Amino acid sequence: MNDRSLARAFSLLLRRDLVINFRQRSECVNPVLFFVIVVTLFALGTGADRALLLSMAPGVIWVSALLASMLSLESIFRSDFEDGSLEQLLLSAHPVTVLVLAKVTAHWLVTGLPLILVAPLLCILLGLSGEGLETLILTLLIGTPILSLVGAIGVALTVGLRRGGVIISLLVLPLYIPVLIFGTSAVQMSAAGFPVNGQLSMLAALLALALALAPLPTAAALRMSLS
Amino acid sequence: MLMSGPDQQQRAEPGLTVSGLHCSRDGRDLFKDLSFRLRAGELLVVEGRNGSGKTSLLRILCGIRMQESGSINWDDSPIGELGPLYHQEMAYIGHHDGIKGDLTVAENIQLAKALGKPSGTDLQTILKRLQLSGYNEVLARALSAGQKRRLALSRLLATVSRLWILDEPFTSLDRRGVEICEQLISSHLTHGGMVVMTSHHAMELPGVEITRLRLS
Amino acid sequence: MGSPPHFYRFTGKILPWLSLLCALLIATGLWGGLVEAPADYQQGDSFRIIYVHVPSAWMSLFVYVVMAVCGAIGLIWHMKNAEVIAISSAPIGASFTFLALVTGSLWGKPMWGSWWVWDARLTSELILLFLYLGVIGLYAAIEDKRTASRAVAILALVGLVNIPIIHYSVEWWNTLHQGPTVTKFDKPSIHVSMLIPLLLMAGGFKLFYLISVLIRARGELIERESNSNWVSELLEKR
Amino acid sequence: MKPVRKQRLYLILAMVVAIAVAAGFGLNAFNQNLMFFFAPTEVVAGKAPDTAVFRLGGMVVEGSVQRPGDDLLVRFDLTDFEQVVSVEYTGILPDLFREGQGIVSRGRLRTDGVFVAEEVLAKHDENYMPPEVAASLKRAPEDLK
Repeated sequence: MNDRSLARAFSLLLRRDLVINFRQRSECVNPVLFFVIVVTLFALGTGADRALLLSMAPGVIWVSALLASMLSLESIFRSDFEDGSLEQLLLSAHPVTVLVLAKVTAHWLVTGLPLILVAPLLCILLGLSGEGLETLILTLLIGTPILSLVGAIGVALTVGLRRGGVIISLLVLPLYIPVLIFGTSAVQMSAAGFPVNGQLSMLAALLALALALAPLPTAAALRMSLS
Repeated sequence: MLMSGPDQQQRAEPGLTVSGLHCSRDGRDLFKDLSFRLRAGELLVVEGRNGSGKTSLLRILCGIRMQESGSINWDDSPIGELGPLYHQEMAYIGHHDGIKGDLTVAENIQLAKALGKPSGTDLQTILKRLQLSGYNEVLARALSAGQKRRLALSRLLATVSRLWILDEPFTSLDRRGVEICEQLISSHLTHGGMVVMTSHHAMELPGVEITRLRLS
Repeated sequence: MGSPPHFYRFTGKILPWLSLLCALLIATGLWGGLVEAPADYQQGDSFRIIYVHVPSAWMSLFVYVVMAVCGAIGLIWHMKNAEVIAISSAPIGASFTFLALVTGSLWGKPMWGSWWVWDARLTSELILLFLYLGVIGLYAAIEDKRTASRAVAILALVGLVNIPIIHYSVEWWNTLHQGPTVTKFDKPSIHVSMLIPLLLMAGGFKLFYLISVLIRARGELIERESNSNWVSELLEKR
Repeated sequence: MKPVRKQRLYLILAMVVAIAVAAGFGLNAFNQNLMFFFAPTEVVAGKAPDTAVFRLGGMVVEGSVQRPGDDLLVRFDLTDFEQVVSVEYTGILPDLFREGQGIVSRGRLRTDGVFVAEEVLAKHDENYMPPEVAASLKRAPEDLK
């Protein structure tokens, strides 16, 4: 099994996952709808004080993105677990970590990317614009893949459970905290007109680290879940 | 279809060697001190009541499940160390078909090829042998249970694997389907392949010696 | 030590001695810390909460590392004792973390002027508590205990990245929390008369952890091995 | 080399590269301003926000604490031994607040450059010693290091 066939397996698995999501559609639409509704609820719940909304905007958008991403996590492995595709994945001729990476990439393209596309609209709703908006998009772009990568560990750990829904949030949310902290602080600082290289570097470091390391525990957890 | 002769002869003990296998579930022993060998051209049928650990044994042989103790060697190396090297020489059909309902028949087979070590057999030939010709573009979820099972069996033809591990392969197959499956198995064996399987179905494979392993 | 019955018998023998030693250490440590040690030049008597806060904060990290290492051993070599020690550590570690957070908060209110501040040290310690809770929750959620042990080990290993962050947070960032006192490489910045009771307490806490983890591990082991011969022999002897 | 071995090597290499990239970004991040609070030097240099709330940390300058009225208003100066920023605060101060003590305060800058604090937190150091020792150290401060 050479590297070409591994690259082929990666791209084919990625494409197949995208095709499946496209054929089901609700998988990618629901998280976005959830995201929009939660942000709207925050705006309604805190009243129409523009200054307050503006100061809360980074936090509200990031927390909503976090929750939306978490709710969609199960779809990475759940259906594969149920129809037996997951065991075939583990028994494939390729390293499981690479295949896991393909599945996580597909998940991010389907659930993370749409969030980033609608985020500008929500920013305008909350009164965030200019520098702050640009930084928010940038942080989401770096941050949401981390959510998918780290979240995959949580799903892999709980996919064998009949009711994994609540426990997965307990596992995954603490690990999301650093992303939330650096993401929101970058937006706040840049909205106040300051350089945010530090926060962005931190997020980038987290992303590189998650890319390198997260597939390992995910693969191990999948083996555990199937045993 | 199989690895050519000289390569195999260099190996001391080609095939699957299981020794002292012990498996327990929820503190109850399913089987203990299980040992057997499987060589080229041999068929092992695992028998036993429901819950006697047949599926567990097969999953241990795949390397999905962990045994309590004992070793499983493939060509003299433990399967845990071989990892993907073992998996590319092995095909597993479990209780679940492992096919995606939202992909077409052709897409499913293509994916199976990419995940394993692809065989030279082309799509049309595979479909013809499984009597699924004309179903290329049909979504797998529209197939009947028997057709889905046959699609799952396509994995055996789409990839090159010396060892087949089949858990109840005849489930939901009709008479014709069972015949197709039996043909697949006997042709695999005559080409020097190995098969471990469980079945409730009484097997009749002319010209094939069947080793039986009873779990109690 | 590798086999569960051995482990059970051996720990049964040493537990009373450990308990005695632990009680001795904590008693002298408390007496030294609360009575003997002088008041701090700045914080007066309020600093004495250090004798609970610092040992429990140390233990919160230590127990996590033990849990992750034992989990890894269980994951790789399938050693039952390691699996059992890993999971038995989780509730104890969570309690230490909780204690560190609560005593820190009680200390922070009079000294800093706030119960809670979102600085790097406090936040990362809170994440540690969440990680412990996640481990406990995950273990409870998975029915097969051996599988659950593997799951917990993976989670604990993932959470291990948090440990250096907690430890170095006060040096990496400008936090409200003060820097390390005793673990400095050159020399501890605490007066000897105050340091000795602190070390006694730290030793006492370590022993306390050892005792409670052994007791929990023995119980867990009996439960897991309830079908095996040595457990039924044990029951017959009673 | 066997293809599988080679593949494993590539994967490990990719991981090492990714971790190195992570370390690079991480180091870069630590060189930037990722702090819990700003120092007076940064405030004087205009690095702190003009309008937003931020935290200011520093040492209370000896002899700078004044209580102009009989209410809770306190004025004092904060320094990082390079620059000085004046702070105004109305409220109860923590026990540890005293001259020469490190504090962190949260608030915003007024147009005249005075920092109006909403909250004052005392930062105590990691040194613990009896009063007599502290007194003797004060007499001979060079012994401290």
